[in-house]
Amino acid sequence: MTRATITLKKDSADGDSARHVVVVRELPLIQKLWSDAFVRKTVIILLLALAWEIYGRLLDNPLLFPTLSDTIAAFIDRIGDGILVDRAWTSIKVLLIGYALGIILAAVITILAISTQIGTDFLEVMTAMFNPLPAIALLPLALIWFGLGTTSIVFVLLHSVVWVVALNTQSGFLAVSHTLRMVGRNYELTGLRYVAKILIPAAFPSILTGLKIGWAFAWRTLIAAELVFGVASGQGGLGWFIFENRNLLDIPAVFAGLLTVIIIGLIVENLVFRLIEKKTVRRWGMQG
Amino acid sequence: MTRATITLKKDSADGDSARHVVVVRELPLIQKLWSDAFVRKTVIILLLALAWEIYGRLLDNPLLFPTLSDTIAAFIDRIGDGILVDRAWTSIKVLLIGYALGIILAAVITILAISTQIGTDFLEVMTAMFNPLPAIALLPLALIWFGLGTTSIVFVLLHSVVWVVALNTQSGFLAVSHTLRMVGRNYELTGLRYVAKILIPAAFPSILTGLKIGWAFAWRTLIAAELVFGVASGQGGLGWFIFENRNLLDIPAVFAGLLTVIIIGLIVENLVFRLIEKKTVRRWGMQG
Amino acid sequence: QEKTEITITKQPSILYLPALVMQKQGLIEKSAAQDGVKNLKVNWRSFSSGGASTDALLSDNVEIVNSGLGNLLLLWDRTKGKVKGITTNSALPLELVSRDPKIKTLKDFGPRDKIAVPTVRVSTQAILLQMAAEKEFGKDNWSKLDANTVQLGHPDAAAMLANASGEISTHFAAPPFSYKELKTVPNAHVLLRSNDIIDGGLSQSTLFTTTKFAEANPKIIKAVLAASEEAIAFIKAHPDQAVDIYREISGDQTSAAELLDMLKQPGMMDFQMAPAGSMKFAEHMSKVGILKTKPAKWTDYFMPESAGLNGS
Amino acid sequence: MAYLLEVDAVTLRYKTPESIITATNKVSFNVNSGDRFVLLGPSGCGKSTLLKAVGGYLAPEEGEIRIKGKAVRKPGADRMMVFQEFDQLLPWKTVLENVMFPLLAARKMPRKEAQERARAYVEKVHLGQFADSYTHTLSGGMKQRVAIARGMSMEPDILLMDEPFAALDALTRRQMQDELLQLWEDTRFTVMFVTHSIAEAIRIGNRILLLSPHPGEVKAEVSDVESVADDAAAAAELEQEIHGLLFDPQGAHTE
Amino acid sequence: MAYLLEVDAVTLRYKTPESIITATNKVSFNVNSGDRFVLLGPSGCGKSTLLKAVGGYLAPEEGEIRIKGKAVRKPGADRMMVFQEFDQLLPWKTVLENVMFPLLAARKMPRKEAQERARAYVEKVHLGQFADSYTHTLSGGMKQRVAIARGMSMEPDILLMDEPFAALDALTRRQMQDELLQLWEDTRFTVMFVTHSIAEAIRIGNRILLLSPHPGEVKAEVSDVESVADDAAAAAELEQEIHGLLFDPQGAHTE
Ligand SMILES: Nc1ncnc2c1ncn2[C@@H]1O[C@H](COP(=O)(O)OP(=O)(O)OP(=O)(O)O)[C@@H](O)[C@H]1O
Ligand SMILES: Nc1ncnc2c1ncn2[C@@H]1O[C@H](COP(=O)(O)OP(=O)(O)OP(=O)(O)O)[C@@H](O)[C@H]1O
Ligand SMILES: [Mg+2]
Ligand SMILES: [Mg+2]
Repeated sequence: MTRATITLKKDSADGDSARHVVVVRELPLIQKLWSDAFVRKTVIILLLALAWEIYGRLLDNPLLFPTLSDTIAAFIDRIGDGILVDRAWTSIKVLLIGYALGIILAAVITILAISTQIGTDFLEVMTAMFNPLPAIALLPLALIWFGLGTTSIVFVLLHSVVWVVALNTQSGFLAVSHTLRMVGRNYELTGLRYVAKILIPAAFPSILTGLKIGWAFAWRTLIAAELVFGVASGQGGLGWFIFENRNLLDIPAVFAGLLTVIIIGLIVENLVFRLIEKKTVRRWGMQG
Repeated sequence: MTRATITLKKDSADGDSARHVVVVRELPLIQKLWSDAFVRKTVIILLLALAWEIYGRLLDNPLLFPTLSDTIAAFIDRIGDGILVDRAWTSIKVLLIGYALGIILAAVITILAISTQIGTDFLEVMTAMFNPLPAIALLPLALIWFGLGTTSIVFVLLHSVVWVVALNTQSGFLAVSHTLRMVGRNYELTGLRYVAKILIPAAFPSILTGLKIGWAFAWRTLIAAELVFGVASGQGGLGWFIFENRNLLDIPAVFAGLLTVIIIGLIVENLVFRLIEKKTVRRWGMQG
Repeated sequence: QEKTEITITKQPSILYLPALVMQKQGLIEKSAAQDGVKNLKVNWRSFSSGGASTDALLSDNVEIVNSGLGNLLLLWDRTKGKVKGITTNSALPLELVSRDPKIKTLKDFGPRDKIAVPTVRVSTQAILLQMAAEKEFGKDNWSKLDANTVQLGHPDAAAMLANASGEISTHFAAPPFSYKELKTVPNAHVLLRSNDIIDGGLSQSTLFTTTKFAEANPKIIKAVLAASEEAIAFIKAHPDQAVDIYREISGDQTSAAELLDMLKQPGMMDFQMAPAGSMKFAEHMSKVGILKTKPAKWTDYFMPESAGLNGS
Repeated sequence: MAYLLEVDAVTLRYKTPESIITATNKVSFNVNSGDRFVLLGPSGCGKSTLLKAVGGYLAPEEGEIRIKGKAVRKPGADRMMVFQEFDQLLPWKTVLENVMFPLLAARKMPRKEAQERARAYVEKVHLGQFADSYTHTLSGGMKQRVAIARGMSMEPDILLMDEPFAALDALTRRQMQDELLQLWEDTRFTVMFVTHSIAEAIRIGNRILLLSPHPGEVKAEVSDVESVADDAAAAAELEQEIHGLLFDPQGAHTE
Repeated sequence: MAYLLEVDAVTLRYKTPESIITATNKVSFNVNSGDRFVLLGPSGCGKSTLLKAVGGYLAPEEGEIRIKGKAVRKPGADRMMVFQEFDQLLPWKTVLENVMFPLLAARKMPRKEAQERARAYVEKVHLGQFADSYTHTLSGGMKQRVAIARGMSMEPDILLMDEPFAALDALTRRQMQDELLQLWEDTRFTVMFVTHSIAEAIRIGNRILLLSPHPGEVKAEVSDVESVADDAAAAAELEQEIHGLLFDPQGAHTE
């Protein structure tokens, strides 16, 4: 017999009507809550808070490490009299300027690096040389060039943002697939348009990581820099607030300042970066 | 006519002999030199050095910003009496310990983050909270737990390395293509073997960037931390060397210390990281 | 043509109380106006450390620095006399506080007993300790206790001292830390005060500037001198009001009563313009090599305008 | 039930932030041990998705997939997968190392033995010359051949192949098909195979499952395909018939 | 000298740290304006490389490639390329946006017009339903169809297509071929086309270049292919003949 058997299947002929029946398996409430990242994170934060409180109490050394409750009391107190909000706002303003400029500068450097050979070498030499340098190395130059004002702090912030963002961006650019590069060049995209329309979106996960790290290091640097550049009467930022209260041995206030940094960090991570991630790399399927 | 024309081509029948004639176009010497990254980088470094010297002379404020020649004189001087080498070695030892531990911790955290949902949340919460915190915030805990000395510095170093490396590694892991993940799981690789054999090599460009940034920040932090944690006299590292000479207003020595940091940075970048890159991502075609 | 706007650095501590009074009451502006410099604007800028103030002076960002005496000496030496003092305005005692009952004199320090100083080797406290060691153990043994010193900022040192199991049992403290430690830490006792090491005490808060600025702005220098005098007089006459000014500007939440009590401690009202103990201090600094040139007399590193002070 | 693989009214869906996409709808079929089972259907009808579900990468929304009676929960080395994508090779390994990799990782054979076997399979796909090249220096078709060698060298119980020969020229394709059939003769494994070419389906398969367009549903099943293997005319006829079933509107029963 | 494209004794080599790989050796051919020129040859013989060199992505080691008499130096929108790889779509754009992208970027037409045109071509490749999907949610064949739509919608002077239909099922493939021919009827652009299927080459091309295996050399050229287009028997015969030329040892002249 040289005849194959063909069997027609009719059993799913009920067609469209059946197609859209989605069986949603109801999860128990706890599991449902747990599957929400927000809830899980809140639980983690609460556990950390609890650990702080307990450790603080056990340690019983309020001059070194206050309990969370003391810290929160100081926090509420300082929020109440407006000082903490004021200081945080002063810091955030400077931070945003430095961060923005850092990103712009990083963009310029990276674009040079990606488009010319000498630019690549320049970026590599500069990051290798300057990235490990502590801010202290820049202070004299900052003082000479920009004096004691915000500009100097911005300059130092630049230093902490620019190399990180540039390195991550460059490594992202380098990892863009050959095919996508060829596609971009096929459409005669060159220079900035090529970078903006092909490289940046294709390297977006790396860039985002660079931005996150740059943000964190901008904070660290800002708080350290505020000490060096001092303040004119009553206008310091969070760094100065922390320093001042340390000097006054008002340790709960010091930790209230640090708590403010933590809270801002959580807000920025979970609102800003998370949102960007959701709208971009997640949506584009570029992140598992 | 329903006949297509077929023309056989014989003109390349000289075959193998011709195949391997490679016409190497000789470049003029200058261009040949210029095409060597090492030469180009040396030129960049020399230009930067020249700029330093000229600016230093113009500025004529040796207590703030010495000339390169003064700095080099101090450098040679301090190399000669062995102090600088000693201090650099002390720093490097601590640095390597902190860096290595930071990487290990980052690995552990990232592996947890990649393998469990709660781990991911934990990493995200922790980086958002702790990464922006200045080292000053860790100081009390370091003092309590480890007292004054190397251990505390290592602890602070950890803090500056771990989040950076973890963030870059995680973003690298997340960007590993679905297909490669499926391949790995097909071979029943799980847990650590999966991470080691699939995720790490596939995410290597990102990891390398993380390691580079982590290295740079470890230096920055080390130098700052040595100031804070001080030393029992006479045994400090480079940070201490810089701080001490700053206190003594011996500014050329301060810059000699910074120059040492720069030189180490250049060496590590161009020998260690470059070599790793060449042996891995370049070779594997994972970097343009 | 005198400057119409100057910036003076300050540090947030009770040691610098006269400066706070000058700032609050506009004393420099007032004196300058009397001398014919109308509308002088004085900015006060806080710095976290003497080093930062020094950089600010060197980069022409501030005109006058209010910092420790040691800082002045160092800068005078390194600039080969281009920076000089205007006046000092406090000579409060620094105290070596220990909570270890076994330690009663310098002789009782074993190799494992750590002494916290703000900066090893170069801070006022570290040098005073050397001078004390020289007195105690003989001329060649001035560095005997250096090995015991560890570097720790005052707040951290205070916190460590409060920690009964901590490795730091002794702190060379400045007010108000010494006062607080003595009040709160069990067994805390004073081993040594700066006045024991240098008879007549040692000046702390010192105002200094570049000779270039001083030559161009003699009236401002005079105004600073006059304002210092007035501020010190005010503090002595109205300690309660001075304390209020301190609390307001520094933000210190310590009660006024407690601060007043602190000022009642021995030596705590030694606000004075005459440099005290500076030559002894300078001699030691040059002996151990921190200063490269040795001043012959205290007026070497103070402005001619200040020569009339009864310094030492 | 002696079925090796049972696919039982399986519905597969993808959830994206924008919508839910049904890839296959209530698909059922059974595969016997030793079958060469071909999935045939238009582009986008869910063949790859179905293969991935059998591979254990995707959980059915409804229905169940069982192997030897046990529900499939996760991927395993008993089901070697050759993916459709070109990026399934490990770029940090050479051609030979890529083929050796699963032998070492999942079959845990000694290095020497793995190397020998890998080399034999690399030769089979005509890439002996490129054994030590990194994969980014290969052409598209060469990459797919490495993946084929990797899958076959494991000599698994079930081989799942997703359009493995699509990037190959006619001759190479023919040779690879022969290699596959030869291997099957030798070891009698079970193979599930996705292809777009009806001729290839007839050449390779003993059973063919025809799927309807998006979302994929079973349209018909052809069995005893090997009976036409040696008869070119019968094969051509079957090809026509299948073509009609798949693509002629009246042949489709759901539209 | 009215040739649109001249490929003149072109040798293409890849340099890797380990070795130098010759992809094609002294390949010469000419393409007239309006030609449908097909490259046919075994896997790894350098077809993609040749296409990339014409696209301007790769400089010849020897010889020269000229378009309208001018040497090719860099890529350009006059030569639209459809790549072999699945990752040629921009993942951050939807299907429609992907097709619109070159229209906006290189042809600089108004947004509205680009959108209309893009939608028409998306419909042509049967992806209207998925116009607003991101590309990672598409099957392999669907991705390739988007790339085809993108290339065709540009209606370029020269269309370079690297195995565009390899991932498509028989029917879809046929439909896409028809679309391509229809477009060619309408606009008479020039197309250079890589395929593995001899039948497809005969169906699509008017001229076929046969390449020998690695490193690729010109083995023969077939012209007037369209003369067999309407004659199934003649086409089958030609297919046989080409098959023989390409794959039978005695047909190859270098081995
Ligand atoms: N990751 C994904 N997310 C969302 N939808 C997807 C995903 N992968 C595939 N789909 C959808 O599922 C359907 C089936 O896709 P699948 O890849 O299984 O098709 P296929 O039969 O293999 O097609 P082809 O022959 O073109 O490869 C398609 O409509 C596709 O859009
Ligand atoms: N990036 C590269 N680096 C080094 N060698 C390469 C590279 N790309 C291709 N090759 C080599 O060049 C030769 C020709 O490759 P090419 O991709 O042009 O082949 P092809 O004819 O398109 O094959 P296929 O039909 O399999 O796609 C192959 O031997 C391949 O190994
Ligand atoms: Mg598929
Ligand atoms: Mg190809």
